[in-house]
Amino acid sequence: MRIGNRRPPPVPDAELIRSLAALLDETGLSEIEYESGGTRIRVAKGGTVVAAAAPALAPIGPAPTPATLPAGANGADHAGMVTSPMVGVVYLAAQPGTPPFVRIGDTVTEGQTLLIIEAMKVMNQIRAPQAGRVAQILVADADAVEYGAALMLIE
Amino acid sequence: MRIGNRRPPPVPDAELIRSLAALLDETGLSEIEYESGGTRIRVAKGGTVVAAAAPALAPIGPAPTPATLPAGANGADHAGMVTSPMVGVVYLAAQPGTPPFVRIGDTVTEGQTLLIIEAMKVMNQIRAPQAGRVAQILVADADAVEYGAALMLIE
Amino acid sequence: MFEKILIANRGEIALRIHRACREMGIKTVAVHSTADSTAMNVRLADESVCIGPPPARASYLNVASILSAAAITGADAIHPGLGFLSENAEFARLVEEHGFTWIGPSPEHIALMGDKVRAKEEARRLGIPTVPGSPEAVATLDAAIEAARLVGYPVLLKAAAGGGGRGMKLAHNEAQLAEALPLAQAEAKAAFSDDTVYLERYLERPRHIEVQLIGDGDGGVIHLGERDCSLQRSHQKLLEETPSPALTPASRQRLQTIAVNALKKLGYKSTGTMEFLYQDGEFYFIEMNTRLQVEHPISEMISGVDIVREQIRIAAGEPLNIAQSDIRLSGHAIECRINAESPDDFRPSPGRISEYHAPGGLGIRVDSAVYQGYSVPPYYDSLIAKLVIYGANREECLMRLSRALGEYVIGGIETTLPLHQRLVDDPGFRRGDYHIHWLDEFLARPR
Amino acid sequence: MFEKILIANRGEIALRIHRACREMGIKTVAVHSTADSTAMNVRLADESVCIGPPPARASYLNVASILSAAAITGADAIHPGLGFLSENAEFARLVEEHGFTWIGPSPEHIALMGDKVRAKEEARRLGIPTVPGSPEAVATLDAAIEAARLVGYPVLLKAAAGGGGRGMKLAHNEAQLAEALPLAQAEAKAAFSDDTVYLERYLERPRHIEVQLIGDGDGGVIHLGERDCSLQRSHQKLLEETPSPALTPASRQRLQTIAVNALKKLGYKSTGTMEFLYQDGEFYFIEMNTRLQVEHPISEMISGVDIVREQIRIAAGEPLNIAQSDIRLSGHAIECRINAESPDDFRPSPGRISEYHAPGGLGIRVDSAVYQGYSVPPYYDSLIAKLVIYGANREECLMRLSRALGEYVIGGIETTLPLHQRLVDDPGFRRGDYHIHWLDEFLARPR
Repeated sequence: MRIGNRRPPPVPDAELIRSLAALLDETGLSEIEYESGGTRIRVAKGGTVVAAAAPALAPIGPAPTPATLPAGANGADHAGMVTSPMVGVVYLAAQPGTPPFVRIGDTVTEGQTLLIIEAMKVMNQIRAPQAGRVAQILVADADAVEYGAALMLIE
Repeated sequence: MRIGNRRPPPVPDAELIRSLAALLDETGLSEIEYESGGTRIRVAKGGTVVAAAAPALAPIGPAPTPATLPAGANGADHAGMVTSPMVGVVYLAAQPGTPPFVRIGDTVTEGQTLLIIEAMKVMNQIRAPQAGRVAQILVADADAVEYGAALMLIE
Repeated sequence: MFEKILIANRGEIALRIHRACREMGIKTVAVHSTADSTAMNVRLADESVCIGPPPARASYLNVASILSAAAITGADAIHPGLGFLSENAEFARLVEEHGFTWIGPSPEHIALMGDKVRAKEEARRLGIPTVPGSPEAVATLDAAIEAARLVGYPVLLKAAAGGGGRGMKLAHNEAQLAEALPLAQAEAKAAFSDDTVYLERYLERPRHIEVQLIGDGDGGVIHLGERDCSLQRSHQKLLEETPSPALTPASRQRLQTIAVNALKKLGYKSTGTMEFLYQDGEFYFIEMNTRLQVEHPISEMISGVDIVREQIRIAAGEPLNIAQSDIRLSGHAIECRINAESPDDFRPSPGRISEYHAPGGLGIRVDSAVYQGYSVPPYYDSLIAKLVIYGANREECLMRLSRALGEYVIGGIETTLPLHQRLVDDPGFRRGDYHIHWLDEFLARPR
Repeated sequence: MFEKILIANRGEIALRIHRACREMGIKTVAVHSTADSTAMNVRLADESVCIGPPPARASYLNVASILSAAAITGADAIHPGLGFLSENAEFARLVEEHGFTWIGPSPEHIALMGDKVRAKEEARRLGIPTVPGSPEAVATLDAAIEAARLVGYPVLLKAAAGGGGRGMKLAHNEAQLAEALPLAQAEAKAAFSDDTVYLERYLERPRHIEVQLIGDGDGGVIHLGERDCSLQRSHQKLLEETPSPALTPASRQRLQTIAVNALKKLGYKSTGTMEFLYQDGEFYFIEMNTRLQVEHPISEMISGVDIVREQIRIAAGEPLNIAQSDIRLSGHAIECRINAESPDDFRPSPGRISEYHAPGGLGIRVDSAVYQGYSVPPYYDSLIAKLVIYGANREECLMRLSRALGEYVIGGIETTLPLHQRLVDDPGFRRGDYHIHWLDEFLARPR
């Protein structure tokens, strides 16, 4: 997602992907595979891109095109990742000023409300798909999210 | 050279190159390198081609485009290959009906006339660059030739 | 004028609309399914929002996601493009309810023309000729014979409850009608447990002729001439041209007058198209499309009017700033639909485009969102490019089309390019001598 | 009409001519150097002949090889394109001597206009205004002052034997003239061992305005309006537009009348262009180009006339079949020259094009012979594409140009695309307020 006034959700690998793309041009290689920690990124030129779409953006270079990642690419495939089932606005607490539904480190039970996504004035509760510990919260209160956006990681 | 009514000079590797190109598509490979005897051909997809231009023709597919080889590619680089320094019409004998300047197997001395190329009504004598044996004659009497076309092989 | 428009569509038409916005200084929001994340219209848009998974019902038909996307991006207006939600009156109503401007005609007009039976009644009310038929059901042979006499042979018996061809019977004369009636009634009874049938004139070799119209809802109505869309494969348009090689100046004049007057009476506000069957010098209304159409570019080529720009201007409340008298229809234009499908059996051919090179030069327009390295997803319509050719006259246009097809390179997938090449080489097509069944016959011919 | 034309050129202009031939049903022969074996115009041509090694003098300027190629392929006519041999009167003569038709004006007209001094004399004879100057040399200060009074300040002193700026001195008034004369004479003496100098009016902020003309040598002459080519970097045109934002209807009318009357008197038979400097409402003849020009497409866009087609028709002996009254100049067109060079220091940037995607849609024309994977050879002109934009008016044209530049992708080499984007964003350019020195000043500006 690229939207104007609001900040898009964090995309940890975007910069790395861009550097690899640049490296690809520089070296004239047709493909670079890069693995480090949990991440594995393969960039290929003029062709299909496995892990992310960013390098493929190059062909549409001249137009101002901030990276658009396919929903799900920003870690959403990770087991235990809770992703957004809709487009809307995230609320981490029931009311402004009230404590958030969950904090990092909390243990949650399956079905427990993690956050709310407002879409068309409807407040949709997003529930934990399984019991576990809240390892990461990837959105901030009032963030706009698109379909498939990574919300929280439950371990 | 592609010309309508007359036959273009023989291009020994064109077929091989086409087969390799086809094989490339079939196998989905990005590159094939092939070496046999004196020839080395590398075909690569959507990219640069070392030994010949034929596969690179693919991108302009729909238009009727018989192979056009860069002059010199059809074996002209071969040591001892005599190539045409101009565009014109080849004559293998001084006069119709008279014996040809040389025949396959003849030994020739440096500077000996091998054939004549007519350009703009001027008869240009093409001479042997070195002494040797006429191994191949790659053009027929009255053939049209372009710049760089392979004429004869002197060994 | 709008500051930001959300384009609720995909592919070449989304890009077409994006381009019009850019040229008007309007920002664009692209919405897309996960399958279209790297699409060109998404990359070129100022903002983009993923609205769902590949299946259209979960993304491009997902009203809640689209409206939410408009809300979070702060769009002023929503352009539905064509297909998907473009003729969904309920969606148009929701868009307005949520405070966005709908770039299209009123929900009432969409609903009216969306109901094919009401649309025909309205057409008659507006003085538009329709296919003549029996006013009501024909229960007896005498009634059928009498109705057929008035309508004129050949006639087609149709089940009133019907559709899908069941209960349909063709009769060229009284004898055949006598045979056909009981059969039609029996089939209707079996299929719909209702044996009511009616009859209408059957057109054997009609052309499909449509008129491009623009109304500002304020009395301003212009037409941009007709389009001949008779070249159809099982009701799918493949190639369109304007002007029609079949119309005489007089019949053209008559058609334009009928359509413009009707649109004025209707108080229609947006772009729209009235479709007619044309045979033996007569026009018969089929339906009206209350949206932009795939083949709109050929009308732009001969009129010089940017249809999408006018559509946006009118939605923003501006009146038409072109009078019919300002419009000079000149030259000839043809559109070839390049589909990602086999040119022989029309099997879809999605996949990666390994080579792409579009033709260029004088008189060539290509509307396409594909590029070399792009993968055509299997989930949507197979149209990937529109090759639009302009020439000073039909012959020049055909010569240019032929050379452009020869330059067009789309590798890695199958497309309809070879079929278009066969068409442009066909003497029948070159004569302009075809009708809505012609292409199916052409394809059935042994090669 | 011709059956087969040999196109003695390369790159986009060779492809432009090939396309015109194809659309007229004429077969084409491409001639090429070994560096251009895989060029698009070579691939698309019906026949091709390699005429020499990369250096132009050995291939594209190789008269013997080109004429032999025409002979062995049995071509009827030779089209020289532009540059290379296109303004070589001797070549034109040889072409005719060898029994081929020369697609261009008579060798006499080429020779006449090729000699810049004779051309100016001829222009005066034809009643075309030229830059006012002293009839003969000014030996004394009195003579110089007298001449300057008649010509009007500022004046430029020039060495009669001269050229290359040596012996040139600018004077804005009598005092400066008194200083400048001896200096100019001394410099002239030193540089050309001849101190003869003359003076002419110096134009400080002129625009370069040219008129596109077509004559059939038989009394038929039409113009397709003017082109404003003032945006030049060290005398190299970079962007051209038509109509000129600077001309009033009256001055435009006057220019057209001058040019058309002159061409009629000349009995000129082919396409040609008269170039003028324009300042303070006055036109001054510079030269006439007796060939097709790079920027001809913008005139085609506003006139609807296919200039290359007309050029070929006329060479085949057909009269003009368009009268001036048939031509309606409407809308606005701009051409951007996309060169394979650095947009900053203009260093040539040959090499492999790793990505290529041309913009499309309404009002976009791209004339280019490059494609993804093509390698731009280092031996020739750096022009690789012409982006030609049409709009109903200048503002629409500029908006469309901006969006098209944003879509254009040429990867792997440097091009002038970014410079064009800067230009289209510049307020001065958008106002149309520029002259022949403007671009050099623009480029010198700190960013």
